[in-house]
Amino acid sequence: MQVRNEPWKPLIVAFCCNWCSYAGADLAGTNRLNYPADVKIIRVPCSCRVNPLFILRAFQRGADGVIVCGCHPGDCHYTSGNYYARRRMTLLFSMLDYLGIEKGRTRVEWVSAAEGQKFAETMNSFVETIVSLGENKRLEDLRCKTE
Amino acid sequence: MEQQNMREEILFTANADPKKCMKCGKCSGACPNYDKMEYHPHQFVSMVQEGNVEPLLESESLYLCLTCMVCVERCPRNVQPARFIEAVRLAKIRQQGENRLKPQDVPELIDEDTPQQLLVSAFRKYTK
Amino acid sequence: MQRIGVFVCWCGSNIAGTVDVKKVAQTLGREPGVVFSADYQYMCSQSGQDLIKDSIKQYKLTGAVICSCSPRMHENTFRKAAAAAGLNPYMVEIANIREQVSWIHKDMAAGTEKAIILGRAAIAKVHLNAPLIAGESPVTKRALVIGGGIAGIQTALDIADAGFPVDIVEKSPTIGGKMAQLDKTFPTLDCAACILTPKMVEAAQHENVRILAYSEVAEVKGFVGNFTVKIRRKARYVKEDVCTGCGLCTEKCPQKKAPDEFNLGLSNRRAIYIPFAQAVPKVATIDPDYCMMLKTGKCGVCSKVCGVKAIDYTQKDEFIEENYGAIVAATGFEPIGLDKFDEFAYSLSPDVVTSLEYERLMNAAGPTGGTLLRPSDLKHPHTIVFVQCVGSRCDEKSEKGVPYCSKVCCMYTAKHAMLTREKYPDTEVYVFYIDVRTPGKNFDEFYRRAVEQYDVHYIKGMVGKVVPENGKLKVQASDLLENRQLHIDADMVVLAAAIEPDKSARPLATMLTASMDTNDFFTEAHPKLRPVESPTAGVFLAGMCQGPKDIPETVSQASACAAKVIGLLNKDRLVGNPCVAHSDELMCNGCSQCANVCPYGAITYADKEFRMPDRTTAVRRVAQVNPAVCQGCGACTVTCPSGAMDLFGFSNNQIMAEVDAICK
Amino acid sequence: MQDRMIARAKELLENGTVDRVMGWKKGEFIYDVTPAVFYTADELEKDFVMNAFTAANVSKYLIAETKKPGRILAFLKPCDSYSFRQLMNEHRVDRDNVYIVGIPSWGKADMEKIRALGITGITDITEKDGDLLVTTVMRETHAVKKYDVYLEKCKNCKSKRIVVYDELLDGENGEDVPNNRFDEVAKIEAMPPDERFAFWRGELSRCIRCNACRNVCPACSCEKCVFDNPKSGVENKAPADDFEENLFHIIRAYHVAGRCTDCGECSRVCPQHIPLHLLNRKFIKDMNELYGDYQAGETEQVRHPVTNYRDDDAEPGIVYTRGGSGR
Repeated sequence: MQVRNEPWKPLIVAFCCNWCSYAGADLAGTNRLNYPADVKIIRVPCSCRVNPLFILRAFQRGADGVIVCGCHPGDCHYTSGNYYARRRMTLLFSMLDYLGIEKGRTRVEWVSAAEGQKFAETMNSFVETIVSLGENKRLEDLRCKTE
Repeated sequence: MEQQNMREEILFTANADPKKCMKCGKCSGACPNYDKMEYHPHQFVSMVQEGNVEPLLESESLYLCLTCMVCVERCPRNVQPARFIEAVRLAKIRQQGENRLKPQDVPELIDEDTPQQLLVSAFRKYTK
Repeated sequence: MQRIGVFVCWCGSNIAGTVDVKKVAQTLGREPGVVFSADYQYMCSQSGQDLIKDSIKQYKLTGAVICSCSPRMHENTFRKAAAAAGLNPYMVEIANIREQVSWIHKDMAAGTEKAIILGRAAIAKVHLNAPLIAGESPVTKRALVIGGGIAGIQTALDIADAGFPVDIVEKSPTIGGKMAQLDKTFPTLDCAACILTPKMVEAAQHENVRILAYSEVAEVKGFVGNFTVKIRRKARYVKEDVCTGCGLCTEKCPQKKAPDEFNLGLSNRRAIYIPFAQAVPKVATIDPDYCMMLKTGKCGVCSKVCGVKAIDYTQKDEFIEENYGAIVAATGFEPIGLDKFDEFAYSLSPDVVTSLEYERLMNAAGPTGGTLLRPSDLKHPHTIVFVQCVGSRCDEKSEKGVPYCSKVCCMYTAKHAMLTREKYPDTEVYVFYIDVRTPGKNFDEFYRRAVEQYDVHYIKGMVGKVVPENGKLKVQASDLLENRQLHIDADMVVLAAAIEPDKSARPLATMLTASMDTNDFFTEAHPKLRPVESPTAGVFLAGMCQGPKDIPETVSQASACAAKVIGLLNKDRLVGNPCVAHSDELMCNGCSQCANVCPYGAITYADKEFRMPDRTTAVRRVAQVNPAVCQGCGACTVTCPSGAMDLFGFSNNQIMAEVDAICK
Repeated sequence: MQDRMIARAKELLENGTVDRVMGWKKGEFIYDVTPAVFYTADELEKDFVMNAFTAANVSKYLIAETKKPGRILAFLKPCDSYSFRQLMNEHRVDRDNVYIVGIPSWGKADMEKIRALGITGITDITEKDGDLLVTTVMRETHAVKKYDVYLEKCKNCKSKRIVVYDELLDGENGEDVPNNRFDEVAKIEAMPPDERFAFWRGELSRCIRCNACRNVCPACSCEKCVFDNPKSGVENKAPADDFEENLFHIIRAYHVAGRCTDCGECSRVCPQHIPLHLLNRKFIKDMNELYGDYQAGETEQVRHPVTNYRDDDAEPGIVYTRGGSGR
């Protein structure tokens, strides 16, 4: 693990589907709704494009929280993508919980293109959760050769 | 008991959802004992939903329901009005807190035309 | 190694106000692979685009990163600019530093830092970008309309008028559908035949329309622009091109006991028949279930009387195969069966009829010649009870009816009530309703006229039971507003039976890989914005098969549907979205999981021969994506355990590189 | 049973139904058994074995075998048959190229557990009245309770039913078995998060990334594993950091979710005795609870819970809110 000189700041990766949530994030910007700069958005075509690998990779590379945003169930641009995402993420989150990783480091939120306010609020509350959880060490420490 | 609590109890006993009702009145349209009743099947559903159960508890309509289940059978929304009537009836009986029919009183009440089934349902209805 | 140019936009003060654009440009300029970086006031302006174009040429850029507003805003602008300078448009990535940075973060240092990180992520992605060329496929300029009701006819006519050939496949012997059976149409009360039959004739005579009546779709292959459809032409036992429709055979046929479908079994027809006088095509059809010649080999009267020798008892079903660019589903509806509603005595008394049967009883060409007579004793009914919502709006778990509102019943019941009162003022008409739903132009006014002008008794309540007794129908119902139970001795009871999608729709949807809801209505691509398209590209929807609707709505939807079809057929080639899935055949297991999740049916499987490490060959099943059908959602990529399935433009390693760049 | 199997295999070779046989081959010791293909009656007579240690699931080998010319005879135990059916559903095996003889399985023994009882030098194991009689080189006979020496996968056997076969060696099929296979998962779920974390840390830290779990798993039969694929972005033949193994085990469990028949081979072969089946069973338990009971390989159903959905599925947040102590 690298030595940090600066005080810890959370690093949050947000996967946003192109059609609803990314547009919702844009709307938050257009309405000048503030949320912390710790949130970095990655655009994906649909929430069903988010591979559990991406989420684990983010944690592996030092992310403290990962949030997946998609269209509301029933509103998916591709009709069923978010339904698949919902099952996949439910199972993945349950597994992470089972391994003893803190609840709340991962989240799924449905944000429509009209919900700029909800996007900003979601990010604010998510950052708050991550700050209260502190640095993400558990996933990295899960397999520790020294023990 | 307060009306609200009574409503909750009735809803619990009925184990049916009055909100599913679309107020079509088919239950009352089908009811064979409609004219005898002060409150009709659809009113039981609606009044329980609204929490207005006091008049129902005091009404003779409770005992005029034949439990023929035609309202349950006909209801397009599967609201099962008879369950509400039965639940109000049970609430009333519980409120009374005593049995209304004692076995020793029965021989006096029956004549030779009384069907056995009536005795069974009378016990079901009037005893605890 | 890519040669990447970074272009940082100020967006006036929109970005430059809270992001140090110079610092962003300088820092990103030092990233590996970046050979040029610049900042500019308005990158989307003409001079900004020129800067991009010139730099691409001057520095021989192989990729570009634009740090600017949302890609939803100007991605296309910058891609076009890149293409104009000879760079593949898909080598351009946008870092959104306006909506996601400058507009939400007030702190200059934090904003600048985030802008740099987002820029790095975009650079990391461009390093893995590959030029993409959108696939093209030709378009067969011919449309297939499945269903020859008013929806199908209108769609076909509109497409044909635009100059494209159209085939209408209709399963019954004539086109016209349910509308042909109607008497009058609300709210204007013009006669259905008067407005429909000219359209049927127009379809028959239109040079671009071919009517394949008495036919069914047997198989559908292909994809948008390139469907191949196998159509079963059922044996009529009459040569369609020879028969003149003179009708002599239908008069001479000795078998008079076949139920007349057009009159819903209220009258009988012969074994050889023409459904109704205005049928299109006006050709006789032999009903093999009733024809003595076909059943026993003894008769042959029709063949003897036919002047043009059109009868052919040896005819067999034939299959034709045709190519189409677009397919329209217009399979329509049917009323639900009422066998589960014993309380209304539908199966006990002939005087309890459905609304569609009532239409026939009112119709001048119907079984009673237009005089309203009740079926049991052919006497004039004096009291008629209409019951609405029979089977509509039922509980979702109900096995009797359907959960939705059938939408048309309120209006046609008002129509029936009104017409009955107008023709026979001595008739008492009761309508039992739960709610009267009349949204639509001049609809509520129409209903009010029934109540106010024609004195129809509208009673809020529902009929509980109907008992036939001594030639009367004893109707017991509730009147909720007066809080009483009504007992009416009626002569007829008319049931507004719920409508449901035609039974042929479900197998058709399977053939088309079009999706359906739990009620067997076709689902639209988007419930608000793409209401006449199926999620399956190239498949369009018109009329009741998509949901309950009346004639004006059906016709509007049909024309909208035709517009979409014309738009598709007008193209010579379909240019696809190049950001589609593709499968690496060397890694594919052929396990079908990707096809299971694909909402578009874009994935098929082929057996391919592979060389094995031991130099033998083995045949393996591998997935193949049809780029013309794939919409690029990526559901398959995550389902694929081996990672054989990947998405152009959003590949596994591209997204992973973005994650890495952000989390560095 | 071994003799009957050899006899039947010879008949089927003889009459041309098959041209080779998938089975288990004797090793140096009785517990040293490997899956193998036999081509002749002589080979069968000499090496074919069926005993308390023929636990290996042979269905995975049939992926490659059924692609070869000719027809192969496969003896499938109930748990093997579930895996085979799942592979059929995924079009990985060619059903026509394999003749399946279903064989009953009364459970397989774990050598380590027998050793732990202080018994060494085993020469034979027979079954008697529900117990096992273990004979050693010292000509001693030890009676041990079956349950004490069962492999984990047999201890929590879900079914003695063979779900796909051409014939049954015994002529009759077994039935599903009531089991407590999710108890251990529930026990871990009920731990406080810190304890759960400590448990898994202890287990996963032992991983030496030998890939035995991956190589034996019938569901892990990708043409090329995502972890070997340079294009996937997670290729790691040589792990860069400790996290890689966590990633590997989570993703491996995720990739087989909905397809894992719970055959238990992963835990059986793990040289470090990591209870990997508890990861797979966690997914199975979650899917059963959230999306309805589902057993991979049981039927011809090709859409499993992860490739399916309902409009009213639970939201992912349920993971953090649903009941259970320690949550």
